[in-house]
Amino acid sequence: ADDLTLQLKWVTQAQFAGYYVALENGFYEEEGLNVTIKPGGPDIAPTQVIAGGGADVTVEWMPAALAAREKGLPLVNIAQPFKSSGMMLTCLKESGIASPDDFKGHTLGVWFFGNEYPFLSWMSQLGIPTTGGADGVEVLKQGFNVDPLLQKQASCISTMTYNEYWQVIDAGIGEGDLVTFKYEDQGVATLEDGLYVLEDKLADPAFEDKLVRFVRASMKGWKWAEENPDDAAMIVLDNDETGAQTEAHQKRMMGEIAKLTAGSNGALDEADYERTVATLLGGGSDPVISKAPEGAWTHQITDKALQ
Amino acid sequence: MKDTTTTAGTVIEARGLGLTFQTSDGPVHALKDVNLTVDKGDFVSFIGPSGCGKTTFLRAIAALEHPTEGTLTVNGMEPDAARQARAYGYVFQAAGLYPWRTIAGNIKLPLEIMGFSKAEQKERVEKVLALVDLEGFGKKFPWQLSGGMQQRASIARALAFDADILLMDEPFGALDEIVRDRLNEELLKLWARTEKTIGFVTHSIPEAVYLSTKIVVMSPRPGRITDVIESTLPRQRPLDIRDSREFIEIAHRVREGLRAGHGDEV
Amino acid sequence: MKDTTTTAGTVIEARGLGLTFQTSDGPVHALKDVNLTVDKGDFVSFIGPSGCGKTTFLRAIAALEHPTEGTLTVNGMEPDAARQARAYGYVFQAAGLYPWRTIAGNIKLPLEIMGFSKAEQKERVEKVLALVDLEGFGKKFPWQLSGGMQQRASIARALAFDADILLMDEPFGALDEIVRDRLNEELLKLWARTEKTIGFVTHSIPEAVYLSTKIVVMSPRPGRITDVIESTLPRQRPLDIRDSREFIEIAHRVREGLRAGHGDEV
Amino acid sequence: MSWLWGAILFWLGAWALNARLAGSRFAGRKVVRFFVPALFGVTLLVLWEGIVRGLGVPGVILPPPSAIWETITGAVPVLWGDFVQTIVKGALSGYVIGCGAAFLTAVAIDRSPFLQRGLLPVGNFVAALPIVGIAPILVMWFGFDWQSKAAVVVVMVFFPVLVNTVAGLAATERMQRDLMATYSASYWQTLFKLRLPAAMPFVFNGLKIATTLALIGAIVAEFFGSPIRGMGFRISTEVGRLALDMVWAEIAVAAVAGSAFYGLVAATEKAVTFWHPSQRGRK
Amino acid sequence: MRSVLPILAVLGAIVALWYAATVWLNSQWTYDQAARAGVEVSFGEVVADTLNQDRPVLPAPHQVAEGLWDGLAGQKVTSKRSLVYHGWVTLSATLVGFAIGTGLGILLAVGIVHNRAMDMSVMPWAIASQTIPILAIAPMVIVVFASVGLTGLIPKAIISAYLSFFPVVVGMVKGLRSPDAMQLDLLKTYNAGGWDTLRKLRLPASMPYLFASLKVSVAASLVGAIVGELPAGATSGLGARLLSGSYYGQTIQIWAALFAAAILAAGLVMIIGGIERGTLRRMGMAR
Ligand SMILES: Nc1ncnc2c1ncn2[C@@H]1O[C@H](COP(=O)(O)OP(=O)(O)OP(=O)(O)O)[C@@H](O)[C@H]1O
Ligand SMILES: Nc1ncnc2c1ncn2[C@@H]1O[C@H](COP(=O)(O)OP(=O)(O)OP(=O)(O)O)[C@@H](O)[C@H]1O
Ligand SMILES: Cc1ncc(C[n+]2csc(CCO)c2C)c(N)n1
Ligand SMILES: [Mg+2]
Ligand SMILES: [Mg+2]
Repeated sequence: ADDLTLQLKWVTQAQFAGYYVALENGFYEEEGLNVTIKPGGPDIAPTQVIAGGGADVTVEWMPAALAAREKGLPLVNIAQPFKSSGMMLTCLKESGIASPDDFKGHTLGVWFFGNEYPFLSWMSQLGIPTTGGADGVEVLKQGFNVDPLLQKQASCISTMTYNEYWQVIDAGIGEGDLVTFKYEDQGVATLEDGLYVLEDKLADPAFEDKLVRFVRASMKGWKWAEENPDDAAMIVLDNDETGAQTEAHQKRMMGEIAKLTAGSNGALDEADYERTVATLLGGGSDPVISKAPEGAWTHQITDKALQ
Repeated sequence: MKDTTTTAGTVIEARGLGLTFQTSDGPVHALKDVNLTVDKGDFVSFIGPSGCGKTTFLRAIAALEHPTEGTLTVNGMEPDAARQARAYGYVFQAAGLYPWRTIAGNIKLPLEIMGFSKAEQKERVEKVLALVDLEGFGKKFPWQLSGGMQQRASIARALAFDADILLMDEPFGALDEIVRDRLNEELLKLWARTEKTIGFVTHSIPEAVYLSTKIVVMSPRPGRITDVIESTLPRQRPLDIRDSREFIEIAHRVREGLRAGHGDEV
Repeated sequence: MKDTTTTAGTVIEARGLGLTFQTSDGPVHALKDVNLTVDKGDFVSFIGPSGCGKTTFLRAIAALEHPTEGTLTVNGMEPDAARQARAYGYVFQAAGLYPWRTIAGNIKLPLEIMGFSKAEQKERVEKVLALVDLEGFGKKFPWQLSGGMQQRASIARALAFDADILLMDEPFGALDEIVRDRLNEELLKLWARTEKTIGFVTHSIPEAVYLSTKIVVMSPRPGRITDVIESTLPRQRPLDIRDSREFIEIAHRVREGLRAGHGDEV
Repeated sequence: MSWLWGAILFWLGAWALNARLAGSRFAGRKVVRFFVPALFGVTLLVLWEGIVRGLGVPGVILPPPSAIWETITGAVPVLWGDFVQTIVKGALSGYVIGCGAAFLTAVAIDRSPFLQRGLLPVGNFVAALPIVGIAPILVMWFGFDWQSKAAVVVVMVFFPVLVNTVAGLAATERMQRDLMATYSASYWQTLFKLRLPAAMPFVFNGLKIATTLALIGAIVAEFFGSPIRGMGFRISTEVGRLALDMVWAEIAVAAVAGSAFYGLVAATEKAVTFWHPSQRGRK
Repeated sequence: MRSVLPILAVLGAIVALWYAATVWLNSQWTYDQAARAGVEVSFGEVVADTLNQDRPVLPAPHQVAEGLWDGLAGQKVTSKRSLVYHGWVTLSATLVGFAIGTGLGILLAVGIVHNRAMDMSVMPWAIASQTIPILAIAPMVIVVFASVGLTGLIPKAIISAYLSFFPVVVGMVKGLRSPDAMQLDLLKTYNAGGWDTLRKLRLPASMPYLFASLKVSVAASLVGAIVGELPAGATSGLGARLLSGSYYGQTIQIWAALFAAAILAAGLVMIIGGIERGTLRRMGMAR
């Protein structure tokens, strides 16, 4: 069997259920692949791992991948299992924020480490400076969890529909006490959780073939996960080496993830790509990318895989 | 001997004193059944073979060791209490200067602790430095001085404040004859002037005889007192008293006592 | 005097030797224009007031200090080279035992370094412990010994290996007369038996006269040699030689020399 | 490849020169004392540059020193702002508080045998809490700004200073203590005139180790939540953006600041413990 | 066991303070929740609530103890939820790193004391190396090691060694230089070489310094191992527990892992303290 290493963007959780399902259900094996899945974490930049040769394929968000491409690391999107974005800003109702116009003067929690691009683009489209003061917003680098909101250190924090939002709910704050702004609804959604490889390796037919089989098996995994969310969640749980994940949380997460993967067969939708690029280019004074990238995606793999 | 009754002037009083060190390979009996009375204004010399317990006895008087048997009182109280009353000036067998203080700083140390004024500290330091011939060395650090100079500095340190009881453990061991003679004279003068009680360990028989009103001869392990010789010499002692008949007789008696003690062991 | 030509038997040779310490408050001239020749088998005593440079001179011979002027040769070579040939046994003014080694361990130290066999180490330790009357104290740690016992241990350490040149800095300072006499005799025996060359610092005039073939009298700051007295006493010296006329004469000359030197300073 | 060989040759040459210089009689001179470590450092940089260029290591893995230098000169205001936020506000204040607290605790523990037996083990325990665990908690307690970073630094420097001070306070010789006993010196007098001076060589050990810990603590604590300035923030953000030249620029600033900080403490040590054999022997 | 009583007394005081702090820090949340629900709470209810929250700002001692007990004894030791399992993962990296770091530190210190060139050139850079925030370069280190095929324990141990060698260098340089002039002169008169001087004088004299350093450095090793676990995929080890607990805001899990780590560190420090006492006693230095 051919060896292949996949670097995840984050820790083992239902966000990556498709890959674990493909692994556990033998979909990879059927394709003659021996896949190693490396969990990520707050300290792991998937782009760097792939640059250092630590992985063949990585799960990454498109803004980070395009930024890396501009920095000279030629990443190419070969597949896009996630159709929609799950990112949103979650605010406490009591802070008085009802619409994006109310952000001024508040403190907002944002993930950095390459995840800040969508937020920065959005703010620049809103024309709100992120340098603090009465006319701008104060930005906090948000840590690993939702504490800043619970402790009221921030009026709003970044959350994913499938993860942090539910942690806020679990903490005991009712949905009615919260106001959420989905990036999808604000028209600033960017593509999340695509599969990326290094451009030069695509030219190698053997590697290309491996990727084709990998994407095929992975998408099979995803579709299986969509149909059997609870079983998929349990598979994820079995693969969590930290022993920190809980069943309830993973099952609920799988349910939400299924909504995001629903519209995708794995192939990148060019319109989504263009919208992402446009959002990123509109980054105002300090845009995430300075010009529209070329060759940042390909249907070369999905065309073959999905036949 | 007058060590059976305690007079009002008694300063140090040992009765059946014993001291045993516990070491990993068994107990060491350093002192055994020591009886001694020292009166106010006495100058007592301790003489005896190396390792016989002189230092240990001096340390016990200064409450640095605690007897395991018998009783020991200083000024009628426990040595600990006497120490708290700051009754002692002690010159250790090794100089023991603090390396982070200059010579003057070392001499100042007890003065600071006892709360002398700055001006008086300065004055006293000057005085005792001159007394031990170390003028001009006040600003040096201990390691810049020769062995004998360090020892003199440590004597100066003990003399700088006026303790009622001076305990000196071989203070002049590393000094040449001439400096030694001079310091002997100075010490006698100081003693005559201040009526201090002095306990003095030495290995020099002439020195012991020249200085003391009472010479305690000790024998080794377990350290016992074999002889206590009351000197019949007058309190005023010119250096040439050392050629007197009386002096030579006393010295002879001390030497005999020592030799007898040594006989046990060597 | 024979210090103008170098004979084949010359062991130590100083010519115009000077040594200055640089300290933060100016230079200290410890030795100045020192000329001395010591022949093989000589027993040289150094005597002089405290701080006159005796220790410094001994240290220079052992290549522990480096002269700032003049020349110094040992066995015809630089002191450093002589040290590399392990020519020295040195007894320091303070005992300087390593606190983490027992007495036996301390004495063993040079033997280990010089690569003696285990069996021989043991044997020699026993022998020198007996020589200095410390049988049975091998397993104690230095702080469990009295001052004089520590000093004896450090003498034993220097005697344990057979250095050709023994340098001893006031080795018997803290010992009582009787032990001292005994060790003096032992030292003379050892010297007679082994033809060692010995440099010996002392403050005791009788000791210097009793032991030496050559007595070097020094005067203080800057340390100079004021007199070199060749002893006319025979090599065989019973203790009672100290009452002989010759002995007393030599002692007198030494005392005069010392007094003259002191005159400068005190 | 020629880059690589050039660098290696340079290294060999510099090492030989350094060995010669350090062994020479000029070794004590100020210039040499500065030149030798500097040359060593330059050698490291040349080796680095040579290896990166010679082996074609991608800039997103390890940028060459030349690129880092360019970034530094181009981003001075950003670096300065980060420096003030992290080192001046976070590290220094934490260092002062932490070392002070540890020192006082050591004295308190030493004063009472009861506390010594009770507090020291518990103190060891509390101080052994790993930074990655406490940082998030302290951020939660003290907020996002520099106060929480200072708190992390306090916890980090506490233990080394405590352990060393306790060891130092026990480092007096018997005779030195006996001398104080004969004066019937009070506890405080013995402390100030004997035990603290004698403890200084140990205390400074702790203080020196604490300098570097303070820096690490302040920077790392920013990984767990911070305002959008500070060296730790910049590093963690720029790694994610693959701007490794900026990351290394921050690291360079940290290294220079840390070395200067350490040097300052070492110079103070030299002045305070001039009498200790470890200082006396060396001019 | 004379020390049991004092320790218990101190612990008692800490626990009491801790409970007070728990009520104080967690009450805000209780009041907020009550306000959101629109109910009034009495002080007694507040206390009861603060001591049993799911996501407390500060968990109460009994909650931590429960978490700890569950992690230590409530699981099979091979289970991924067992703190014993994660503790062992971390401990093994710590010990290897500590061994490497201590060895390296002592070697460096010896080099620095014996070789002028090293003294002048290495020390400044050893210092500079410690100012590099390890957490920042740890991921790169892991990536670099992974690319040459080294994964698992060794990269973690190396990061742990990197943090632990420095206290040893600083302490040992001082300790190796602590013999006084006379002690050194004695060996000079024997013409002892550098090796003998090291073995017979410098090393024994440096023991008090060494042990003080070792205690600091073993704690640093543990921190290093934990830090090294984060970018290594944060899959197992106490670091991973801390992180995932932190990610999910499971304060109790964080504290349990934190205490497990601290118990480990305190245990290691105590072991070194025991060795220290034994060694010093053998060397006649114990008081
Ligand atoms: N390391 C040093 N630094 C500065 N001055 C020193 C140093 N060592 C010795 N001296 C000075 O050199 C002079 C000679 O000292 P040395 O130790 O040789 O005297 P000594 O004859 O052995 O005296 P003693 O009989 O008291 O031991 C003294 O004045 C002393 O202060
Ligand atoms: N701390 C100790 N532990 C064990 N034994 C000790 C201790 N201190 C002294 N001794 C032993 O007690 C005995 C008496 O020692 P002490 O120091 O009183 O002798 P000394 O008469 O002063 O001798 P010296 O003239 O040599 O100084 C010695 O045998 C010594 O080994
Ligand atoms: C320090 C830190 N950086 C980034 C993220 C964001 N992030 C990375 S992957 C992912 C998917 C959701 O679980 C999210 C939100 C975070 N949470 N913490
Ligand atoms: Mg004694
Ligand atoms: Mg001398």
